[in-house]
Amino acid sequence: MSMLTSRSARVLKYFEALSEGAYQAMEEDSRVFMMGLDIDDHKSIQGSTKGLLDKFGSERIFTTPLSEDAMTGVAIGAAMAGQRPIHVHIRMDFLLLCMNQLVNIAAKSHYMYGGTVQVPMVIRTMIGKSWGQGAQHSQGLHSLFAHIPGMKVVAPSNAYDAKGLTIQAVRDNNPVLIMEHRLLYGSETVVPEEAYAVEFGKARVMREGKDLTIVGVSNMVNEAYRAAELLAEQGIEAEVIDPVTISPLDFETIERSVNKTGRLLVVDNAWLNCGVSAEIVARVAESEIIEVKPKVRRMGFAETTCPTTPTLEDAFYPNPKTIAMSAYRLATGEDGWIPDSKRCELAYQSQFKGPF
Amino acid sequence: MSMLTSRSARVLKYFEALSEGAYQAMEEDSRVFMMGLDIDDHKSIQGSTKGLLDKFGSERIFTTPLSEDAMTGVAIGAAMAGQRPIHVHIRMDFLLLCMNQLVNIAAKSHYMYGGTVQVPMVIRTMIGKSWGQGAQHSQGLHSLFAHIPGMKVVAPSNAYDAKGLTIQAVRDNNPVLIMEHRLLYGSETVVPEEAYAVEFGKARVMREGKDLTIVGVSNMVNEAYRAAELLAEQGIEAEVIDPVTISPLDFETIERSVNKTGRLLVVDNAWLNCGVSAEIVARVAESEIIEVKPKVRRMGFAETTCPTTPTLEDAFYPNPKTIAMSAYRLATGEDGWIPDSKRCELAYQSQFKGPF
Amino acid sequence: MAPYSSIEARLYASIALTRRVEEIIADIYPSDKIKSPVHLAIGQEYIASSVIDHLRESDFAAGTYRGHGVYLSKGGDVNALMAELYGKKTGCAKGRAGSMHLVDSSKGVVGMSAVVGTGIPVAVGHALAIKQQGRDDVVVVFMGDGATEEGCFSESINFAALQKLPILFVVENNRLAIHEPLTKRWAADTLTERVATYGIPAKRFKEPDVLAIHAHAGDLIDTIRKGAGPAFMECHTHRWFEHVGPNEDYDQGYRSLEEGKEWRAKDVYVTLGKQLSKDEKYRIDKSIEEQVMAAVEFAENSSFPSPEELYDYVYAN
Amino acid sequence: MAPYSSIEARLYASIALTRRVEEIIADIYPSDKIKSPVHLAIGQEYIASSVIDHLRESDFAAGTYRGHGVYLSKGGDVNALMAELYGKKTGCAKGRAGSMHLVDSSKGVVGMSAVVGTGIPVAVGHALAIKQQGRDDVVVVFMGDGATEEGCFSESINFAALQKLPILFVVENNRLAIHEPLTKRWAADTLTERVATYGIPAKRFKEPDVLAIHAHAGDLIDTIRKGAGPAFMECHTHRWFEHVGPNEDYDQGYRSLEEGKEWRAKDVYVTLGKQLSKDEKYRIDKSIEEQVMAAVEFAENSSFPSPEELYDYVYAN
Ligand SMILES: Cc1ncc(C[n+]2csc(CCOP(=O)(O)OP(=O)(O)O)c2C)c(N)n1
Ligand SMILES: Cc1ncc(C[n+]2csc(CCOP(=O)(O)OP(=O)(O)O)c2C)c(N)n1
Ligand SMILES: [Mg+2]
Ligand SMILES: [Mg+2]
Repeated sequence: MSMLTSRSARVLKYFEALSEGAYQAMEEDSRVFMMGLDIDDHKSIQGSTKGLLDKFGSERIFTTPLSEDAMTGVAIGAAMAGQRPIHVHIRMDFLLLCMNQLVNIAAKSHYMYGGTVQVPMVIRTMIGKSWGQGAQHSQGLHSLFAHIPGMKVVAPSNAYDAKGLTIQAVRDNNPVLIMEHRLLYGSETVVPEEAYAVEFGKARVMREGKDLTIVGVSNMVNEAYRAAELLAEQGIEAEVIDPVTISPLDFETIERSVNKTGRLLVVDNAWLNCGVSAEIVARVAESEIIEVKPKVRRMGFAETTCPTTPTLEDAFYPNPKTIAMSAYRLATGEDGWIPDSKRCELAYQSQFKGPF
Repeated sequence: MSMLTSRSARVLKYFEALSEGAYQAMEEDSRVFMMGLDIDDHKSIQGSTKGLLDKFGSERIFTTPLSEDAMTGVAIGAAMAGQRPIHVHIRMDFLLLCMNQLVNIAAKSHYMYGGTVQVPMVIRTMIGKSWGQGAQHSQGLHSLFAHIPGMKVVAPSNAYDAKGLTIQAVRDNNPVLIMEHRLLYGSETVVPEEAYAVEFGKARVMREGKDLTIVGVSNMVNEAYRAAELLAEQGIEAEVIDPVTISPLDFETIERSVNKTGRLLVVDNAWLNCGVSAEIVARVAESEIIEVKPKVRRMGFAETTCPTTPTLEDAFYPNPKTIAMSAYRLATGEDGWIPDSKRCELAYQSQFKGPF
Repeated sequence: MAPYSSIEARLYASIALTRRVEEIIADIYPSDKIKSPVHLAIGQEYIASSVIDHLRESDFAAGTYRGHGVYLSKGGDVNALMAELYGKKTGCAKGRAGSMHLVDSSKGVVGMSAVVGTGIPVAVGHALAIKQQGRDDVVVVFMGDGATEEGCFSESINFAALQKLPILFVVENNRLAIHEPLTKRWAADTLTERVATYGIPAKRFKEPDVLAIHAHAGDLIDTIRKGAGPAFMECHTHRWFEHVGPNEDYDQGYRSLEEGKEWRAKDVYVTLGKQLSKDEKYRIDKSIEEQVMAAVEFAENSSFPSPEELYDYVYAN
Repeated sequence: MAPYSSIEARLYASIALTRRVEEIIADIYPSDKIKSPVHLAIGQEYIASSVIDHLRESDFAAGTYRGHGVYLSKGGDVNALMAELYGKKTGCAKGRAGSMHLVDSSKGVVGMSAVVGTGIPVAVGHALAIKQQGRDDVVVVFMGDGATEEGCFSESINFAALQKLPILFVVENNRLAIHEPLTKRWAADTLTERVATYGIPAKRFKEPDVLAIHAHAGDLIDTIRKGAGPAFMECHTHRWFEHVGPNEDYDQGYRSLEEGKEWRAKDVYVTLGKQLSKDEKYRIDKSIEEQVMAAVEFAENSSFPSPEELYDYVYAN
């Protein structure tokens, strides 16, 4: 599935792209600084903050006490006073400790203070996945933030977006939450060397197709892409859409696709109930452009807490096989096809190599 | 709209029903206790904890330090160790300080510990509304909790449910969040004297109608009811449904209604994006029973932070007038009708007097 | 107005301004013209006034939902305050904030929050920005005794002390959170001793000794400005009015009228006023009266935002 | 097994059990049979062992994601622990918890959390329940130095002290949070002094003086049991292994090998062992070896939950 256009194009891993994005954003603007637990140690958040300490020093790159709540307030205050913080959390689950600051202050200040205050901050977080992350190191909580006016939420599914969204998030004058995915850290795409921004509110059609639309959030778009390849072998052409940003959401691109295909499968990296998968389906239902009732389905985390043991964990997450089977059923109305598990296993390792 | 069946039936206000529910739950089970900021002062959370301190003493009814995060952990721990706490927060906005405990511990423990631990706790919270509550004292955040497996979320819209859901919540062996509404505190219904439980996962059809379905969450069901009365004068019969509990959600009752009316308006006491209004519409879209594409619409908080000044605040919330107009448009496809504002003002004071 | 003849006069002027603004708010309140809950600091004004007296415009002051005094002492516009309470377009937050979220960025008044404690780390963040920007400004953050019970208080002090940030923490300890006395919330009345363990200067004032508080705050702010890192002050005080609203409520039984009388007898507004020449006091009072009346008129005559403005300011450009 | 001849023997047995279990975990780990991240407490076991030695079955002990030692010292089932790490159905949480969320309610092992600090107030809640139920049981809650930086730590201490709850707070201060040293996180190394300001007994142990820690904990737990309210202990210690995983990592440069050597020289497992008769030590070691091997076998031979069980336990009936 390589989309490399030239041999000379430079390929970066997701974590390198994150780091390069921050590096260039910090070079570009001396008000930008980064803080967060463990960003300055030798593991450098799985490499995603590597090189920053050496380049920018400990005034601009520093770890913090284990105080997510106050440190978020500190980032907000610094942003109000003219700085541009990037606050890093190694797991999204830990954001639950600073919801008050994020929701009651960061998201509301510009409005609540009548436009006189801005909070240009970036929150970097990661969805954990791999064996045994369990209940408290695996949550995709983007829908909680997308529910709140004043917050922006973006979800890079590949290295190109990891860099471009980081740069755009830093330039944005609002609180922007970047949801990364642990399993993507090793994935690669072509990543331009210059500082570029990926626009918010613009979905990307990863693959065109006429039979059904699959929207995949975060890493799930890659799983969906793999499913689409398997479906193609069955003669089913899925259109695969990466929303790229959750809030703002480019609904028009989805609407146009569903209007064409008449079928929609949304695959989220999260629970379904009151999630962005519900939002997307609801907007399709409300659409005045889509006249015929489309067939729709949602997939995401099982409606359980995340277990550690692999036999349950495997059943907890959607994967190319279950996505393909659901899509097949949606497209054909039939249940018959079961793809070969072996060929599905490759899925999350398969890499989409831009450029976009 | 009185549905009083007998002159002798006893009428209670919502806040009295809350207090009586807690009183009876505490009488019934000595493990039940209540804690929360200011529950034991002379204002007694707008009367909703009145009489409890006198009856049960300060071991079972006590205020706490301003430490929402730890106090939630304390409630959880006490519940794990065999007690049945009711933790009271005068505003739902303050739950953002204890999301970590609620989501990462309360909701997950039974699962994460393989069924060996239970967390039978009740969280009582109130949506604030009335002039000038503003950005941080007005939020309806039920969708954030409904998103999380392991939590239950209920929303009494009247005194009868206020008592019955309180009693059921205390009896339930899971964390249950009760979302009350400040504007309902003075509303009255017939409330039986004995301890009774309102079942979770059972919606209530408040009014039958064939032209469209209106689902109203919390106080919004009352606003919707008033709208339905105005619509009836225009010859439009709206079926008004109170879901009563948000999670679990009785979708079947909604589905049946929408299948009949072909039109759905969901009115939430919250923002729309990734909210329960999206969930309800999404399930309608997924329904295999509903074959024709229904006309759907959602209303809720404006997608802004809540302002204090009345001219903006009025525009922030749905009200009987805007609900009636939306419903009219949905039912007739036309925009023409504007109900008399005077007659709509009464709306949130109008009282539905059970019995149910 | 002429410059003040003394520190006493300057402090009196600042305290009197808050006092009179809040008294007028209390008077107007029953008319329902003020469109948000008001938390009056009457009786407590001397703390904000005496500490903020040492600040310059580029310094920051952060208060709470009980923040009229912080806002006014730091130079916040009186008209914009009154208009904000009226919900008018000319308010300091264009009618979106009400009394609980006052702000005046041009004067260094940090936006206030109605979620207790929440403003503390945000103020620390302002101090971090000052340090990063290489300025010699300082931040003063005011908070109630209740706010110190929130975890973010400890977290904030630790971080500020760790990073030696230019910030002074001031606790207005009125011994009450709404109606709950300290004894039902604090294991021990040792807040100042606890904060001292972070290795920062920490001092308690049990009495409304305004000149001592003023002098001490001045010393601290001087050294903070020079890079010494944060400091802490705890001032015992008394809230004269009900927690929220325009009335006294000693009849509610949660505190004694005796205590109220004792504190009123020590009213700094009165005692300081007595130290001024009749003439100077008259001039100050008159000027304040004019300002306040003008602010009320300004608020009355301003217009409400129109409903179409609802969607302004959700996101910054 | 025969009863122990001395405190030393009993403590040695407890420490040795944790040590050997964790060494075996480290051995097995590279095989990928263990299906969750492991945080080893090797070198720190003496703290949990010596404090928990004073507890009875109806008391509670609460640990962290680094909780194998707390679990085992409190009598948690060895087989169920190993099976849990293997992700098996016979695990203490039926394979849903892994190493980070150990639990054994039947033995008073409070379920552990992987969100730092989170377990502290939950433990306090257990103490509240004990008080409400009129029992004379106690709770001991263990935490790292990093956990004390979370706001809920201060909030929890205050509430426990306010309500005089039967709980002992024990900080295993290994001077590290992952790879970050104390100096980058604490404004001052005065935790014990700070906690003392809440009016509760608070003491620091800078050395792994296991008998002194044991004796002091015994005294505290006695008085707590009698209703004296909470107490606090801070024990300096050293984490031998990497933060998470089965290896040493002194080569990573964030701490010195010197320090590691010093602490290894004071290894309580060794020093205590030397105080036992050869015979008793042999008996203890042998019995532990058998237990651990049996546990591994038990885990190996147990089956995984089947996918259909995924939906079990979301809600309690
Ligand atoms: C986090 C939070 N919890 C509870 C409340 C409700 N509340 C409003 S003011 C207040 C008391 C605060 O007391 P204190 O900090 O001493 O300030 P004071 O009102 O005495 O000035 C409480 C509990 C709130 N606004 N925010
Ligand atoms: C709230 C939270 N923040 C961050 C993390 C990531 N994290 C896991 S362990 C750890 C260090 C904890 O240090 P300490 O409390 O001293 O315990 P130790 O690991 O040294 O036993 C951190 C930061 C987490 N799990 N939870
Ligand atoms: Mg107070
Ligand atoms: Mg540590």
